[in-house]
Amino acid sequence: MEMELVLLTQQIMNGLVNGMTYVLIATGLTLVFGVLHIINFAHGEFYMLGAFFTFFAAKLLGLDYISAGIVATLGVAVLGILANRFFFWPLRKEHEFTVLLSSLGLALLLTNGGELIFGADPKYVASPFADGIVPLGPVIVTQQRMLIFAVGALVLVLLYLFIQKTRMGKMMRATAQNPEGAALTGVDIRRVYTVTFMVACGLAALAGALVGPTAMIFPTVGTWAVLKGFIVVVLGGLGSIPGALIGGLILGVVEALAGGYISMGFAQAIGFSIIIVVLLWRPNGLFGAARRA
Amino acid sequence: MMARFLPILAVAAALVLPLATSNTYFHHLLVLWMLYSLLALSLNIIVGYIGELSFGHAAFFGIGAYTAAILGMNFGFPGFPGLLMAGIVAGAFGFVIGYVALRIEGPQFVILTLGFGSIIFTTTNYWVDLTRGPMGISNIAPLGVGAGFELSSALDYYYLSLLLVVAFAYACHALMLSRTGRAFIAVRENAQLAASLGVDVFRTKLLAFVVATAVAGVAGAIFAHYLTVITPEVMSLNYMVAILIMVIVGGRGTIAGPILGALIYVGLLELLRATGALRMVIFAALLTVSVIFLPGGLVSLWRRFADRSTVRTARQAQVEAGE
Amino acid sequence: MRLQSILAATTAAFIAAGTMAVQAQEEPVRIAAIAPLSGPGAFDGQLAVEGMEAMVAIVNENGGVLDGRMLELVTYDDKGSPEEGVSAAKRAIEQDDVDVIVGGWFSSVALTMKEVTRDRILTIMTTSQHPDTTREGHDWLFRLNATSTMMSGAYSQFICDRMDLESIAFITINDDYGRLEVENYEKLLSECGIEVLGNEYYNKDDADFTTALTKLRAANPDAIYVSAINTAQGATIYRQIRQVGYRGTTIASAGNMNPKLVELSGPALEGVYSVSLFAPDSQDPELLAWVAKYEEMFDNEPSFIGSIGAQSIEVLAEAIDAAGTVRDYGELAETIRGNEWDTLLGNVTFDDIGQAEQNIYLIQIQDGKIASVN
Amino acid sequence: MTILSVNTLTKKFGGLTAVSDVDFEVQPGEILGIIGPNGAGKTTLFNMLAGSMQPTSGTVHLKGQNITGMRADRIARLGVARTFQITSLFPALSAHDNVRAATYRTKKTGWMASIFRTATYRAEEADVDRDAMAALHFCDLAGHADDNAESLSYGDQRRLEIAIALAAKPALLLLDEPAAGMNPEEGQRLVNMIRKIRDNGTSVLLVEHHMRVVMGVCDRVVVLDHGEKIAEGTPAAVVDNPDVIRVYLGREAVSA
Repeated sequence: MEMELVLLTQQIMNGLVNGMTYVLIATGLTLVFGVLHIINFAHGEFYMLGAFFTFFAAKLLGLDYISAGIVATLGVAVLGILANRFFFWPLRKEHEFTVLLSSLGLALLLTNGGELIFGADPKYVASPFADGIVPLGPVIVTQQRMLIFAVGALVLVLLYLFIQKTRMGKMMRATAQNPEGAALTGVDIRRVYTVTFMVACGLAALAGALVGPTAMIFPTVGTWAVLKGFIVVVLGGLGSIPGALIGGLILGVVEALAGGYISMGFAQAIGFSIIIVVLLWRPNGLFGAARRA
Repeated sequence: MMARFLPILAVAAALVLPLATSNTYFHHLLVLWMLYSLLALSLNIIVGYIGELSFGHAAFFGIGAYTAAILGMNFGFPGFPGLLMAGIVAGAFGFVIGYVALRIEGPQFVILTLGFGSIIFTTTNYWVDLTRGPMGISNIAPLGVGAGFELSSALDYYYLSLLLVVAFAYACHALMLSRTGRAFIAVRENAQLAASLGVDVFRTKLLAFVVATAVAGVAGAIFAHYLTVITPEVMSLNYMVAILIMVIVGGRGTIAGPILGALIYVGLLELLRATGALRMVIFAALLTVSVIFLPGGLVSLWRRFADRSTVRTARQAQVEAGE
Repeated sequence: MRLQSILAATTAAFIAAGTMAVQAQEEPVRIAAIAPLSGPGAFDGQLAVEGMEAMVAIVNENGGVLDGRMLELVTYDDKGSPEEGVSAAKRAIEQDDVDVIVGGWFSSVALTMKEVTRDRILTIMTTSQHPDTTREGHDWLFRLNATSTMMSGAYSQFICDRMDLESIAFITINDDYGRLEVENYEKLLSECGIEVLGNEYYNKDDADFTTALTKLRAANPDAIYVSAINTAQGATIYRQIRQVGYRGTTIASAGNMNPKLVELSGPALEGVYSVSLFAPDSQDPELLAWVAKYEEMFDNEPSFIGSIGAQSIEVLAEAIDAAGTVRDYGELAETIRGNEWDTLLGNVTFDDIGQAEQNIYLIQIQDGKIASVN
Repeated sequence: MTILSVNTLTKKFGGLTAVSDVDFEVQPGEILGIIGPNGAGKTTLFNMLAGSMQPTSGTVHLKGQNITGMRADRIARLGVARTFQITSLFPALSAHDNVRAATYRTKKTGWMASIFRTATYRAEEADVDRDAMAALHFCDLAGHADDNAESLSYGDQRRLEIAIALAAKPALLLLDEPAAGMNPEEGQRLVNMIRKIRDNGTSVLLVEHHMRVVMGVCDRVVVLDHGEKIAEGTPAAVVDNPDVIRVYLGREAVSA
């Protein structure tokens, strides 16, 4: 009985930590959707780039893990600006399917370009925290996963303050509610686009830098990331940052329990079943507002 | 005037096209083109006509393929009734999934269909007793036509799938000229207004979804008989994305668009084989460029051209009238 | 502007491809290499093709085959998918008219591809371990790797005799190969008194295994057997086994050890056993020559999968010379079956259904290197 | 026979009562106006009649048939057409196609008939074109038949909405603030049009706070305030009602 309880706690812990990974990936995705109403299928590729940039910053520049992660995050944030300039800003008046396909094209381009440039061989982002184990009573977690959890929580707080307190944050909120109206009241929509993509891509890269050391990285890893991200975003409610937090943690725990008590092979399908049930109950997700007409 | 004869010309060209060469690999590509055309045309009903984005369409293609394969292998079900059953089973799944998912729209609908697709994919992967799991079903018999005659060459499959593409394209054309089709478009353009005119929005969407999934099932069944192998891979995200690319790059909401999109998909990837490692990079670049510069799809090029010529004739008519 | 530059690049690529074709040697023997070159299996496919390239270079430097015909590798991407494998084989045969095919790195691809190539072209399957890859009725089909039944027979013998285990659990890829492995080992290991405490299947796109490993750890087996073909997933599993706090023995599945895996897994693989056809510390002169060539041409380290690719080329080249023909597949197949071939992995013979019989080595990771054990 | 009869219709949102025990009737060939200040419950009432909102209690009968709480499309199929407060069209379609889509209710043939080009299908399609052109003519939009709806001027768009509703050949037409955003000249044009619609045999119910339009065109008026009916009668009678004057005092000159 005691043993069972420890196992349950351990699986819930695993789920929460994995869930925080999902939260980090989903936050940028939900931001881009919430502010700009864009479904960005290339979001996972920025996650992939974050992991690879960390790897190369450590290898080529000789940086330690933390500095490499920071350099990668900033580097990918700049790429986010470019991606917006060439792939999203020009299509701002087009149908949502067109924008979605453009982002799919960008995703394919980055995955296959990544395979060409980085090589197809899997890589490992070395982190001093990767294998260190923190015992929390009978339950154990690696230092790296604790780091993911802590940074994830910090980032969410900072992002919340940024959106609520800064001038740019206010402009983003105004754009989210009504882009035409915001433009009329003097919001520089172009800057909102730029900053939103910069922040979102930076967040994806940060996730890549943090999650990188828990598994191997390869150029197609972004597909996994964007799928998880989407599930979380829809579960929590499109555009809602608290939704991404709760949605990510729920998905993590559900998958962990499904994997721990049913079968890991079904974890993803069970995750999807949860989404279906939630969406049928609340079509706009747990924290979602009604869809703008 | 031209537009009237164009489809007939296109069909005539498609009929003689394989005779240009005896290269069976070319024939193989033609079969893939036609099967993908059928699949893309069916997805177009959902994406182009009722305006929802389904990411689960490949799953119905897979359901059709597995139905035909399993009926053929386990129950000795003959070919053509098997195709019909594949359509019915895929359509039935479409009905159930559509019945649940079509209550929701927009990005949430995308994720719901993605979710259903993923569940079907996982089930296929793990229900080894029925589907043989990840190794798939191989040695599927070629499509029998009865009386011991069966479709054996790529050419046979090309003409069969061409027939279906032409029939379905015509059905789509007729749809757009019918009261039902006007209801589809009304739902896409403004569901609330459509309802106020007496259109049952949910039932209309469901009808579209069931037709689309049933046709995808038939395409899958032919695919299984033709390749003689089917694995859960055809339900993966790669195939979902591929079909979507065909529809949108070709031109959603049109009939020529998805067929053209399938041609581009099959043809371009084949041509790009020469570029080796750059193949997928160039493909992705061309895809993105085409989306950015031709948001309406490739058929919008034709429309641009056609519009210009209409304007010219109108002006000529004016001039003539003036004289 | 952007459109123009992309068009220019495409045109350039086409021209380059055209020129290469013109410059090619007169009537080379063209070997189709059908391998996963994109998607999750891309790295393994790359290692395979590199191994073949290195051996092709060696053969060509020694004057090629049949009095001066060079070998030429034509690569096709099967994306690790059976459907794509069928398309690639069709293209190789019908469009490009290649002389022989080397493929079948994954069992699912091998099992479907062999129906397309049957009675049309001589085909060598490589790393696929599924027993059904070689079956009666395919006269021109050969497979180099040991079947998983052969592998597990040898491996379980060792596990039973030399590793002091009372219980074991499995983490297994959910595909034909993985399912067969579990089936074999559950039977073989139970027979020698090792209790099987559990098995967890994972999917080929999974990236985190902590929940499954936590579950296995809780069952507290003496050893965990990891069945993983894909290098990235393998390395992740080995690391995560340690990260969930499991301190028992790790056993690596047969035939899936490569230097990259060792490098990526770090300390987690130290002391871990596996079995392989490839003993990297072998002093076979042909192996040394190939390793030297490989290291000269490529950045990766020579691997088992590469060596099997090389072996396919070696057997083909020697058999073509011995038979005096490429296109008379009946004759060539007879020759391959009727002789013993001295290759970089040692001597190999083929039985009636084309299954290779060759040495299986027990290997262990020692100080971050793959070493053979006696 | 009474076209529409509304009995003790009530809508509550939580503790708030938006519409409370409202009764009225619409007779054949009548134009009924529903007026009231902002927040009087006009829109809620309208939405309950059109089927886009469920009443809390009370009933609505259309030509004797109970349609209380029925879905919008079913009410529409029984012969009720409506317009929307915020312009609602099929923006990417031509004006002609907008109106053609609206003939849905009165036609029968479907996809199968069009695949086989049956005689019924051909006859009906000819009807569709004729009905659509007639509706466009009626609303002075024949010249814009091939223009995209989104490219029309605001006034043309509002009239296209009415054309769409008319093409459905309704027995009862519900107009939700049809004069919103119109200048006096356009308003007058609208008044004339509504009269013509009534003269062609369609009953009209309109919700409006433009007094000029209401007074100019309505046969009878129902006045709402805080969800309750405070007056009912001819425009002239209602204007003199002291309750109505009190409600409107200081907001808008009733006779303006």
